[in-house]
Amino acid sequence: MSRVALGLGASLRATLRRELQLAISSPGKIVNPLMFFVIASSLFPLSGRLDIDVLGSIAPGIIWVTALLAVMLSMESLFRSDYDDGSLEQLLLSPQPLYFHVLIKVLGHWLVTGLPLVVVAPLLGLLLNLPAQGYVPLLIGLVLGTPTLSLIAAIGTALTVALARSGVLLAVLVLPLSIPVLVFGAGVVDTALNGLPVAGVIALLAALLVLALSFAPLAIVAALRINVQ
Amino acid sequence: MSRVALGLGASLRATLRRELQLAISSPGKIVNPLMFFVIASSLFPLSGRLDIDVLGSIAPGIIWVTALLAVMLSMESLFRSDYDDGSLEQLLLSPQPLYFHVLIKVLGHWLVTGLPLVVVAPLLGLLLNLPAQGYVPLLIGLVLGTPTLSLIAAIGTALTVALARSGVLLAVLVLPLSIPVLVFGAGVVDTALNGLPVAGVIALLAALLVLALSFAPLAIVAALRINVQ
Amino acid sequence: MLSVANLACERDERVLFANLAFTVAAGSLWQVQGANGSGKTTLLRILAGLNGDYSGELQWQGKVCSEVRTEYQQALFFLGHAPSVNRTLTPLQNLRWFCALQGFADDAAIHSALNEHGLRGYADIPCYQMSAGQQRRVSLARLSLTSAKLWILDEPFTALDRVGVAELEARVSRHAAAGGAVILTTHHPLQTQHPLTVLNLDALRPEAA
Amino acid sequence: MLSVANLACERDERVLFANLAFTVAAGSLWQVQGANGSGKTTLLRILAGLNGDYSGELQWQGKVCSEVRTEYQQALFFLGHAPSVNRTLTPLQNLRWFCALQGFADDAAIHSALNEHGLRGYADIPCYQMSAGQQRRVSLARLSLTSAKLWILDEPFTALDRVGVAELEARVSRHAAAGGAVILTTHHPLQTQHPLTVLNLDALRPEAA
Amino acid sequence: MWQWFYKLGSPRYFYEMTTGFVPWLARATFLLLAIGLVWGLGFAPPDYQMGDNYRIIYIHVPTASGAIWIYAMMAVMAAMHMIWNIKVADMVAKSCALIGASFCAVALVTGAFWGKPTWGTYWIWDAKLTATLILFFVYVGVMALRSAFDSETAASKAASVLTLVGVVNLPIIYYAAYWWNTLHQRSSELGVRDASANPPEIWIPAVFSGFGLIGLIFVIIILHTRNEILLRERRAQWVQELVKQETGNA
Ligand code: HEM
Ligand SMILES: Nc1ncnc2c1ncn2[C@@H]1O[C@H](COP(=O)(O)OP(=O)(O)OP(=O)(O)O)[C@@H](O)[C@H]1O
Ligand SMILES: Nc1ncnc2c1ncn2[C@@H]1O[C@H](COP(=O)(O)OP(=O)(O)OP(=O)(O)O)[C@@H](O)[C@H]1O
Ligand SMILES: [Mg+2]
Ligand SMILES: [Mg+2]
Repeated sequence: MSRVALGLGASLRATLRRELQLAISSPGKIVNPLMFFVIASSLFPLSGRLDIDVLGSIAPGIIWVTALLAVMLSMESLFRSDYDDGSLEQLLLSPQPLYFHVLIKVLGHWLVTGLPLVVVAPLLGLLLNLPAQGYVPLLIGLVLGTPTLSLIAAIGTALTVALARSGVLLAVLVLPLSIPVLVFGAGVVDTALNGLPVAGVIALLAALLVLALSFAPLAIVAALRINVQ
Repeated sequence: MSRVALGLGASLRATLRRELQLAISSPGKIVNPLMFFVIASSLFPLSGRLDIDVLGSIAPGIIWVTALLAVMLSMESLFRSDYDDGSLEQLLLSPQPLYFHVLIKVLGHWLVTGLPLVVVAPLLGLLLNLPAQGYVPLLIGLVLGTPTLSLIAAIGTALTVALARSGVLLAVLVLPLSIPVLVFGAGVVDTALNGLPVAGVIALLAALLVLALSFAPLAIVAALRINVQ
Repeated sequence: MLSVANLACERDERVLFANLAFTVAAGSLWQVQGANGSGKTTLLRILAGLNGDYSGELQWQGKVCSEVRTEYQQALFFLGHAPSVNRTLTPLQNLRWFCALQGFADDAAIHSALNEHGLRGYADIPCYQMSAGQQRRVSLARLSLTSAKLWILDEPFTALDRVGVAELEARVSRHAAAGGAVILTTHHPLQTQHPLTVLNLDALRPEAA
Repeated sequence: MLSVANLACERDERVLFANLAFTVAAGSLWQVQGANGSGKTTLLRILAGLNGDYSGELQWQGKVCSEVRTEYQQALFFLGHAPSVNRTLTPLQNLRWFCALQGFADDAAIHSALNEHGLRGYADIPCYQMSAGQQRRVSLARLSLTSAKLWILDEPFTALDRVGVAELEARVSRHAAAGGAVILTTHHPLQTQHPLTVLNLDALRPEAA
Repeated sequence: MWQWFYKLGSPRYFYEMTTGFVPWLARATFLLLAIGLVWGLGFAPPDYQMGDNYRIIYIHVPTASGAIWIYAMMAVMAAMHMIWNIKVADMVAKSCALIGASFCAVALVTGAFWGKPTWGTYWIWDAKLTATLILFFVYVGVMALRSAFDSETAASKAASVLTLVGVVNLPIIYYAAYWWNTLHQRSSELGVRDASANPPEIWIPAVFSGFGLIGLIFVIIILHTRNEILLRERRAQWVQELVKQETGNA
């Protein structure tokens, strides 16, 4: 037989590959969160008379809030189809270490939804008149913050996976938990715009990421087990 | 037999009753959009150090944008479970006039999700430091605007009902089309805050509502037929 | 009642059926047979007017179906793979809505339909608390409520236990005997008193011919 | 292999079964029978470790199941009502992931499993383009790939055509004959050479006793 | 006329008719564009106010107005598809979405690069700019919806419905953008002057590039539609024979 035994690494790669295959099977999976990010951000200037400088000063907030919403909305589908078709049962019943499989699944999802957000963020900076010295802190913040947001959103998704159509419920669970990331993330830019050193805030963001990487998978696995009763 | 023949009105009432039963079966259906509305609005003050007057001036925009998002997210479930379990086939195959049934379904959904938003909006006004003369225009705008938003969102929902988990796609379709409502809706408040007469803008919002009431059900029915292939 | 002329359907690369012509007369009981993927579901959805991807002509009582849509829909009861049962609502609420869509209200009839289908005492229990077979029974209770002449049922026996299967077999026979017409698919051998017309899609397929 | 002692489960107000005790030995083929709603699915999910809402004891090879979870999961193959087939992916992609979760990779085996299950030529077609029965076949192709000893299958015959049913019957018999064990539910009369142990939940139920 | 129109609705006829026609159209387009752009970008005198920057106009203006007209065309095609079920109409609509969105993007990008030297910023929330941005979003929505469906028929019908909904909405969106802007912001600072006030050396190349771009629109749409026809009709006998010929020749 041509059977090749796989170590943990290879088996995680298979999970990652599956996640990416699902993403490229419909280009919308990558493009839509981006478009949401751009469209939702431009709703704010449209909805009121804003002085261009005021707009610039609230730009970090707008970008971070819409990034949070985009991550959360796109995360909604993470476990849903697996739950509906029963694949989640197969995952939970497999003899593999779930912690890593779940982690890799979230990170795979972040690669196709979170990372592109980071890439187009500067464009939004242009649209929203973000001052020049805000771009680098914005990007650093997003790179460190969006994976944390993805992990938090994944907990919410896992908790609500058995519930029919839970977009709003998900938001209600996830948004409060994400507030620290939002505060520090937007805080990095604000601090930089005020000419203060940003290293401290960035360290806080990094700490949140480490925390999420270590504990979120545990919560996710527990939540999935509860739902697959 | 105790069979009672029903006219169109009674049969529409049955559809409305079903929609309301679905809503009260899980209180989350009513409470969650509200919570989202409140939480998402308060993300902005959290995400930056804003001057209190600046906050007051962007308050109408924030409230309207989050109302739009809340309506859209809660609308996601409108046809979804009916599609999944096949009830939508039964609706489409029934000899009833679909235009009215779809309209009543959307309005029933608005009663349990849109109307409560209008009720809590003043609370958000307080949180966001909305000037006193802005409250009445905000409410009038929301009463006229949220049903239009619901109808537009319902078109999006109907178009994407066959697609797995389409939160972000829905947003990409619905948000651009909702921009006029947003502009005029927030415009009512702005106009009032500037001390200008608001009747004209309100008339525009009402006109949009009439337009949506007449055409949206057609688009929704067409979209549902396409998806139930 | 329903007559089909020159019906053809292809999906992607494959012709599922072509030159299909038959007439479903009042009082007849049709079983569409075929291997997995032979196109039974597709055919039934075309007949019900849910799938427009075909060429050929469908006539209801001598008139083209799409032209007498409302009339045809009044005479038609269709049940697909999915049970059309809302899981949050109770059987009673589910069936009330079904009746309203057919233009009448009759709680007594709903209760007796549920009893007939072995769901006595379940009228007010949310459907998500029921087993697969019980949900299917809620779905089938519609057969006792509809006044449609033509029933189109896609694998209605799925998830039913033996008693349920026998009851449903008897029910479709009775409907046909009473002058109605039934078109159904199933993979298990039907046991009915009523004469059965079998339409075998495997035998019809061009490559098989 | 698997032994059950004093198992009881109630849902809401109703006792589904109580004092259930049996041992599934290597080489045996079990069919769980019962009317709709009698608790077959519930029992199977308890045995598979997916449902923790019970009292009683499950032992795998003499050790309590929950204590030797990984080992038990290595020896177990479970297939529920849902086919566990992702509709956007192709059968090949679906099965590759399944194999990876079992800890191996073997495309040749996947292809031959698909061929065995009547899906020759479908390896690279997205599953949403398949009929209900074809999707069920993708799901069942796992039986040829897993090396699990104990198979727990909840209504695996759903949607299969006659040939598919016969093949699956032969497959479970072979597995049992080769020293494996199979527990399954189905409402249709099983035709197997292998001796069949029937567990009838209706007869066990307190109110029926 | 109707006969011809009807025949054009058949993919095969459309394909065969355009086979002879498209190379000539392509050549004419190339010529027009070459004259317009080389003249406009290379030889027309610099503007006395904006210097050489204004040369972006030769791309910006035609793409911006093109994006609007292409939407109109797409809507007509969508209506034809919905009402008469003409498949070619849908294929043309699909091409329209693609190049309409591209034109929109080009107009946005050129406008932004033009904005930097003229206004000192890449973007302001001016009515015209905003409306163009939203038009871009609507295009993207149509394309996203189409690509989200697995089934070709459902995708094309759904995209048609959305396109038609957009037809109702676009004028409203434009109106809203202007209403919102004139109320809240200084009026447009676009340095638009009457074309006739410009010397002919400036506007003649503009006319060339304008017609060139119209030609380009049609060339792209036709080529794209021909591709689509081959793809969707790949099993039809005439396509297979065509393929056999082509591969035989090669
Ligand atoms: C991203 C920024 C920009 C966008 C989205 C944009 C968009 C548009 C649109 C939609 C048109 C209308 C075409 C028509 O009505 O048929 C247009 C025309 C025009 N634009 Fe822009 N534009 C932008 C920046 C600029 C800048 C910076 C200038 C020069 C200062 C400029 C100069 C013109 C001129 C001269 C016309 C043609 C005259 C007219 O139709 O009004 N545009 N642009
Ligand atoms: N989520 C639930 N909550 C409460 N009760 C439930 C739930 N799911 C099922 N039940 C009840 O448990 C009982 C057993 O259900 P189960 O699904 O195990 O039956 P089953 O034997 O598999 O039936 P079927 O042949 O219809 O598949 C049923 O009577 C049902 O009403
Ligand atoms: N969405 C789709 N797109 C393309 N092809 C499809 C689609 N759905 C089904 N098919 C193909 O159409 C054929 C017929 O499918 P259909 O569901 O009608 O089969 P069936 O006879 O009902 O089979 P089963 O017994 O498995 O239910 C199958 O070969 C399948 O591959
Ligand atoms: Mg079928
Ligand atoms: Mg069961």
